[in-house]
Amino acid sequence: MSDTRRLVKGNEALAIGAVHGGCECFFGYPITPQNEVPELLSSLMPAHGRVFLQAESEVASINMIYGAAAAGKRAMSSSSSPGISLMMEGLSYIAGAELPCVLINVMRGGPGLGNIAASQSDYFQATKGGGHGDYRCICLAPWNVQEMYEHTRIAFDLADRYRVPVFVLADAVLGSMMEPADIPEQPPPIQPIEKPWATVGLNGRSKHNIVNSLYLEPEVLSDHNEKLQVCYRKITAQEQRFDTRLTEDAEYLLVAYGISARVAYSAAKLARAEGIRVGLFRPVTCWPYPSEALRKIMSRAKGTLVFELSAGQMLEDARLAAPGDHPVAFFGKMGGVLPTPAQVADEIRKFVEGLHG
Amino acid sequence: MSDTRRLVKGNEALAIGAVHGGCECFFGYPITPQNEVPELLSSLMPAHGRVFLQAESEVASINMIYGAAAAGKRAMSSSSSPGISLMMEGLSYIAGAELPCVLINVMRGGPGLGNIAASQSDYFQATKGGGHGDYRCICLAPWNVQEMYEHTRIAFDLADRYRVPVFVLADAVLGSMMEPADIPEQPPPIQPIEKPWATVGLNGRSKHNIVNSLYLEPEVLSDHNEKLQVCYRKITAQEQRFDTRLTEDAEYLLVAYGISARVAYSAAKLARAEGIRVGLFRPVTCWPYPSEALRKIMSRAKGTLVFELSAGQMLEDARLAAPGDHPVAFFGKMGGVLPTPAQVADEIRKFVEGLHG
Amino acid sequence: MDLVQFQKDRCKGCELCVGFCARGCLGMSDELNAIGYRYAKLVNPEKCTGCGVCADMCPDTVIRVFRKTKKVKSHV
Amino acid sequence: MDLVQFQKDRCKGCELCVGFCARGCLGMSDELNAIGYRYAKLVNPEKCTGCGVCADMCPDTVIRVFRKTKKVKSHV
Amino acid sequence: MIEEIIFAGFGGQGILLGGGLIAQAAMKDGLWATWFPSYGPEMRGGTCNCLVACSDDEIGSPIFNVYDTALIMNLPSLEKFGPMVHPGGLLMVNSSLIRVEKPRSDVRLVEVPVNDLAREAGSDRAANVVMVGAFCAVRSIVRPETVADVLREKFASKGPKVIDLNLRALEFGRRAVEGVTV
Amino acid sequence: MIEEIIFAGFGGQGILLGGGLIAQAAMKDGLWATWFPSYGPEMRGGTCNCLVACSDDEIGSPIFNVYDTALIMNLPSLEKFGPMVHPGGLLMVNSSLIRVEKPRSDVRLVEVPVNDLAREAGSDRAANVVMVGAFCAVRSIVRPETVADVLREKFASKGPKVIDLNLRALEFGRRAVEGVTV
Amino acid sequence: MAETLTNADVECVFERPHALIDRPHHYCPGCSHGIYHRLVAEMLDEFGLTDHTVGICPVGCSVLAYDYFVVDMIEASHGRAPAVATGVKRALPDAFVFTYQGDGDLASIGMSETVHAAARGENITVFFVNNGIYGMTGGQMAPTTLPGQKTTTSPKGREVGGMGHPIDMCKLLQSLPGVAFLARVPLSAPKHLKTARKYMRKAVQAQLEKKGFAMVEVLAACPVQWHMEPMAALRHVDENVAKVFPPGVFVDRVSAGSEERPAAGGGDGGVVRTETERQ
Amino acid sequence: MAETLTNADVECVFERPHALIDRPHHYCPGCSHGIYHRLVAEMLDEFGLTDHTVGICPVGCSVLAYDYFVVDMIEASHGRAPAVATGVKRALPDAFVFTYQGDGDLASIGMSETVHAAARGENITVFFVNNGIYGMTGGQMAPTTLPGQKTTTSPKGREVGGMGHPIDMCKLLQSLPGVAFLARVPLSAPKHLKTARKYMRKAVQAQLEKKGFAMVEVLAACPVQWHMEPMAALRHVDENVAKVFPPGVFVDRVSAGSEERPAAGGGDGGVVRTETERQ
Ligand SMILES: Cc1ncc(C[n+]2csc(CCOP(=O)(O)OP(=O)(O)O)c2C)c(N)n1
Ligand SMILES: Cc1ncc(C[n+]2csc(CCOP(=O)(O)OP(=O)(O)O)c2C)c(N)n1
Ligand code: SF4
Ligand code: SF4
Ligand code: SF4
Ligand code: SF4
Ligand code: SF4
Ligand code: SF4
Ligand SMILES: [Mg+2]
Ligand SMILES: [Mg+2]
Repeated sequence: MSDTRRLVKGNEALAIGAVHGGCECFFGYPITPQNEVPELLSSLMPAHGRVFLQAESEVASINMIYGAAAAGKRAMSSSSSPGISLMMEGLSYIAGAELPCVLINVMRGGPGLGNIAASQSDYFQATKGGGHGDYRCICLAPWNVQEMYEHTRIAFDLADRYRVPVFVLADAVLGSMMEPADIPEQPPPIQPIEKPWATVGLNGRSKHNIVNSLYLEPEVLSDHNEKLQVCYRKITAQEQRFDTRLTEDAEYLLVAYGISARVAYSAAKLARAEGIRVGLFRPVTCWPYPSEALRKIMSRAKGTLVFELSAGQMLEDARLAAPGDHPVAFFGKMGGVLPTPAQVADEIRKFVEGLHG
Repeated sequence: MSDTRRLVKGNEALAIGAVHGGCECFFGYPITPQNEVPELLSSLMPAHGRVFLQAESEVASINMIYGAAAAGKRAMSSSSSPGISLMMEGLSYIAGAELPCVLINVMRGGPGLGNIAASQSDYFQATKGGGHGDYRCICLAPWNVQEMYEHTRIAFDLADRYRVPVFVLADAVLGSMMEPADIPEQPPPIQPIEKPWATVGLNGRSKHNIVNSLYLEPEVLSDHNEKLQVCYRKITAQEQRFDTRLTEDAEYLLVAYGISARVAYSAAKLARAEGIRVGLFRPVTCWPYPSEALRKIMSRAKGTLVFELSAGQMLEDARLAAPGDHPVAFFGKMGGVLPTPAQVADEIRKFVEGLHG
Repeated sequence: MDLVQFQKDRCKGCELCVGFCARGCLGMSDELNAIGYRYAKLVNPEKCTGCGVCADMCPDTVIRVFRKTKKVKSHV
Repeated sequence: MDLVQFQKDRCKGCELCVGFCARGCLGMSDELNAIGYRYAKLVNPEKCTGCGVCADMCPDTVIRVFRKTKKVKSHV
Repeated sequence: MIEEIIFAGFGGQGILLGGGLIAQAAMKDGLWATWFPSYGPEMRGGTCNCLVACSDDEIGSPIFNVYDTALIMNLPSLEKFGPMVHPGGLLMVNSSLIRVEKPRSDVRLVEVPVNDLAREAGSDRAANVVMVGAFCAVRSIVRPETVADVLREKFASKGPKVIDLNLRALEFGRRAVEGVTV
Repeated sequence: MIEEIIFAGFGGQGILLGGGLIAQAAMKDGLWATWFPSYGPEMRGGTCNCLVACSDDEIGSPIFNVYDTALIMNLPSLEKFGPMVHPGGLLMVNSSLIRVEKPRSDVRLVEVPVNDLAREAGSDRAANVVMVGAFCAVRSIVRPETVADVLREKFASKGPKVIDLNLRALEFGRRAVEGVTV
Repeated sequence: MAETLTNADVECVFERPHALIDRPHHYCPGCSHGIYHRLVAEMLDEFGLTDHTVGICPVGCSVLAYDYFVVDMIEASHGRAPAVATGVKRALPDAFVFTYQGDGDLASIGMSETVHAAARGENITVFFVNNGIYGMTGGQMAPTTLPGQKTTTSPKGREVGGMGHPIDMCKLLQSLPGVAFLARVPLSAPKHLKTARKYMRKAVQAQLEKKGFAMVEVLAACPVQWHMEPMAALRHVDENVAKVFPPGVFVDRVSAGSEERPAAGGGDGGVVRTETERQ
Repeated sequence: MAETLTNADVECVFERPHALIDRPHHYCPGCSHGIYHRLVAEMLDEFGLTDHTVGICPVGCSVLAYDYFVVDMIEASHGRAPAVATGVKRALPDAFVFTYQGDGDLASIGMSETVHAAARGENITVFFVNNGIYGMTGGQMAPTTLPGQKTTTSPKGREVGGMGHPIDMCKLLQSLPGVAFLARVPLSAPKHLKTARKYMRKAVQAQLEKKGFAMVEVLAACPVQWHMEPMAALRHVDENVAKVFPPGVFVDRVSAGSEERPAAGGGDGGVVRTETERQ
């Protein structure tokens, strides 16, 4: 194991990931369970000569990001469920104006004020568009502290490469837990991406740049949308990420992401100890959803159980990926309850029995 | 035809529907293409001794609704895509607190500022939850001015019955067009629903009422969520609405809602004139999606073409409803472009040829 | 009965009552109460004027204050 | 050349220039221009002082104003 | 039967109202009807048109880009919408403002000096009603009497003078195309 | 091998830090480790605990509600978490504050007067470290020397006095359970 | 020498107001929220309002305030209490509607709702708790944090150049004609509590008289996030906070005399006879 | 008697500033937006700012302003221009950053962003167009609509009891220490344009000197939604609007003398010599 391992909180790893990813501007508003992110960044960012500003609200945060991203900077905000909901208009503008940015959602229990425990009930919002219009955000779902760091770091590259907003979709457990993570002192160098479209002042350029999402003529807006869709199709082709465990000989499949996938992984081991050959498929990108890979693995299995901390959201993407009549069942927990591996193993058993009963 | 028919704009019919539905409080902020709604209500509501208030923003509007609904009143707001996005946090709170209310979205082109032409690209937002957490809103999708009136009127009953927010999902064309609609001078009487939970002051009651969505303990929030899900399952069982045309002998199916369904209906007739036996399935509720009915009709057909003014949103629900390997294709237009029936008929032809080619 | 009464197990030991009693009637316990705090108590009852200041400054409404009725006072 | 020049087809006929010219130099056409408006024009050029007020009040920056150079003035 | 009409001109010519008259009359005559407005991005001025469909059957899309009839009030509209009339369709133009340079041979062209007739009837602003009158006479989709009824209702509050002016304009329009065969 | 531990008491007892020591040492010893904190709704006071897992394999859920080991610092925590120790598991209680009334027969009970020992070592506040020292000695999951290293690093900035105090506390904990067999 | 007294020999001069539910608060030791809660409850008692009041509590440390008042209560989303209150008041013009809001809530995220409710002259009463910090979320900088004050998001102290000066809400709202009553008072000593009650009566009266928007801002202590002992925290309020936020009445359009306790019989119970009344 | 003059005999005393792109505006006849656009462009020319300026335009009638200025432009969502400007200015501290906002935008939905940018002393320049109405959406009531004024959502006239008094943004922001310059002027007559230029220079200078937030509010006419002829609309501004919104300087922390035209050479072109300069 590497020398650079540190025992670190998920939220802190994430904040360091932002710095290492070249985040130049952070704007955010406090909300539990992600407060370590702005708290740490309020020291780190100025120390690196970068911008940290506590905004007056999430609405302001997302619009400050809009401005900083328009100005060509790597910009980010971090929040949790209710705060993210307030950003939906701004996010749609960012997507519409083809601006890159990174948004962290350390999900908590909902709806409404809910509570501050771990949940995954903002999947729809992040992947299908909680704002208006046909837009998409790349959505990375870390499952450990290492990925809290990594995903945040690479999110900036992805955002710049495709000029889209990138979500890191974490949760209260991942944010608050500590575990060893391999975080270098010196981050890998960043390949800067040219941004000739940025509104930075003419500086001798002859044509002014305009950052905008208004296209009054339907045909023109249609073309603009088509351009966005082309980009989304490219991302779909190139960026589907997933992880599998114990799937080589799996007769049954568990599909889970983020913190759920950890519980599912433990559960799969328990089930295997009982002789049930179950494997874990973990979407690493929630959008683009790794449908092709999942379908392939599903087609070798007898059935799939989707496990989420929600009423069944990622479930729909799994169902859409499923071939023909492949059975896809669901086990979910809401409200911040994280079931034990044993409970999930129970559900696997029941599912398998149901399939054969 | 009835005597009470009037040539009326969709938005105006909708405003009258609100009054006839017993709307007691309207809070809204101007936005095109729905301005006739607040404009008309600014006269009608006071004339009926009811509350009309232009709020300072959509964020304020939705929270004023939250207050008025908590106070037991039939409350409503109306907006269009960007404005609706701003309401996502508040909407999640309303859903979480089990408050009834009515929200109108006269959809326009997005993402971002987009334009003010007709679009259907807020389907995901309305049906899957643009806000955080596992909540659902009943979502009615009118396709003519008559339904602009009817849906808005009955939305209040549905909201009160289930204590959920109800969306009326219209679009710029339905809002701005005129056509004859049967709107009585005197609305049918309203069956008031008891609201013993409302925060109206104790008035002698011994226990205070609390309107809230905070449940600190995960198990308690989980129970609360389960209660919501029970309600959503009940709605799913009882409130799926749809409409069919030319489906009895249909070999192929067009699925479309709202304004698209009208174009689709014309297109179906054109296709039939060419000998293609196509029928129209129109979801009237987008949530709950009329999956069972659609699946039944699909299972008698050779293939389905979904047509929407989006990049393919309702498409997912149609796919989820589709039996086994039933082919589901898609034709969409974005940016406020409404294709002609002939264009849609073309797509039907291509689709049919593709199926058999 | 004490003229200044405490709901001992609700006291959070903030010591505001102690600090604001101009007559030094109050002090803190050495033991912890049920919720884990050292609690306030009347240590010099005889000095108490029943002014109510301690109760007024108590954030947790732990204190009730009584005064002798006129009758009793004149009688004493 | 006119000392007050109009981009005729950009004029929206708001008449602000006419209203603000204290010397009554300007008036409106009877015909419509390319964008459908009656347009402003110089009707009393001899009264014009080149003060620039008309141009300043024109919301559409339709007007350019010139003045004779000193040389020309003295020469005249 | 379905008749898909565009009524087009510039803002201020009463385009939306004119189209509304036809739709309203169609409704009164027991037809299905739709009306859809469209304007440019300008708040004032600029182009303006509305689409009206009348049918004896439920109407699908209220929006169409090829027309059975085009009622054209100014030149830019002729240029934009003239070519979009169905072969065999009807093109009615405001000959007070427009000279049709190259008439299409495959559509029925009817020229009506609607501004002149409106002025004659009492006000330039009634040009839209003249056009409606002419349209009713050329194509028997809605009955002129029904349009007259609609005008009477619409302007009831404005008093008999306004009503008379409009009825006169309607009649002038009708008469202007007398003998024109459909 | 996986060891799932709860460290529980009330706010102010250094619970989170104590659990962190174990996790940190586990990491240094080449194990996988997770640490997860949990507190009541109160800002101050109230209960406080953390879950620590150490394993020679990748760790699944960092949250569990049955424990291999429970390190219990106060009575409410004993009542709440005592029953949740696996049969055959380890229950270590702070006997300075707690008397175990009805010991479970199916778990290993180890009583350590951590507050007394901490005071002896120099400060009441080092009770958490005493508990960690005792735990290391009873269960050889993490090595006490590694914990000592961690303490040295952690308090490096606080100077040798603080370090010594903590090392003493660690040692007192270890010694308190000398001879106790696992 | 302790006498033996019985219930009959004494009268109660201070006890919990009826409108304050008899249950422990979740607030930290020495937190001013507890005091302000009690004062609010006293007003509800004094004016006999408990039967037709709707209270709105915010997100913030007082998020659970709905558990503490006997009246009907609504939990509002962060910052939006004035909008929610507007909805309630328009729906129920005869109800007494109050909000209870923190400084992050009212002055940061809720700025727009606050200013607009004030500008509209919305007939609501706002009890504003300015403790200069985000208590609930762990001590981040608030719009009201003092210059130089260290918080978890201003680790080197608030630097007004980049983070702005503290926002004085009373001064800000003062110019709006919709405001009927506006005042600020520290909750740091018994004499100030007396003043607070006066102001609060005015703020209640403003609504009862339909005069418009009323707000009482209290300078409150958050000992925990300030990392101070409760007594020291109150001293800090007096010595430092009140310098930056000068107490006083900023707007008063309410009838004279209404700062007095309402005539007996107005109250529906609760023995709350403090210094003010007894002297 | 018309003389025959050639180019050589004349000098241009008024023409389009270089910073204003030579294309027709979409504004209605007589709309004040056109005038304010030109004045903004003049400032960019005068101060030689076109090469390093980022402008932010709002949703409102001036939504297409990005098509009219030669500088880099960002279209902001409704009301959020000050937040967007904050993002830009923090990212590019050396750029000149301005917003151009309507009254609905700045004073209604954008209230929070406006107040907070001002409170933070954000180094941005705000050009505020107060025409007392929502122009773009068809004439609804704005926060600045005059008492009694009829709009499409106040069909019987604004009734201040229920709809509130007009909001005076200059008065509201006046108390904030982050504000460096704040002034209001009607755009209703040549002499006022002169004053407007003075104020605007100060507002530019404030940013260049890093003094903080600067705003110039102009009282503008919206002839179309007011249903008035342009001339009558400007008269209405003078006679009625300016009564409710008194013009003047509200805050001035900018160096003296900066209301003058910057020294020659500052400007990068554009002949804009109006009365002010020529007298
Ligand atoms: C939309 C949203 N953003 C952020 C939060 C997180 N949050 C909860 S309370 C709070 C601020 C609390 O500060 P204040 O209003 O001053 O109240 P206090 O706790 O100090 O009494 C914040 C930021 C939230 N719940 N919702
Ligand atoms: C979130 C959102 N709400 C509402 C609108 C609709 N809208 C566009 S501009 C505008 C107000 C315009 O008024 P103002 O800011 O005064 O500018 P003006 O048009 O008068 O110049 C409104 C309400 C919108 N685009 N976005
Ligand atoms: S009532 Fe007054 S004198 Fe008595 S203990 Fe309390 S503060 Fe002291
Ligand atoms: S003020 Fe109240 S809580 Fe604080 S020590 Fe005194 S009695 Fe206890
Ligand atoms: S320059 Fe002056 S005098 Fe000449 S036309 Fe213009 S306003 Fe009149
Ligand atoms: S001010 Fe300008 S737009 Fe208006 S009439 Fe004069 S030249 Fe034309
Ligand atoms: S954190 Fe501060 S405001 Fe919150 S309860 Fe504790 S002391 Fe009170
Ligand atoms: S509507 Fe008013 S503000 Fe908008 S362009 Fe027209 S006149 Fe100007
Ligand atoms: Mg606070
Ligand atoms: Mg305006």
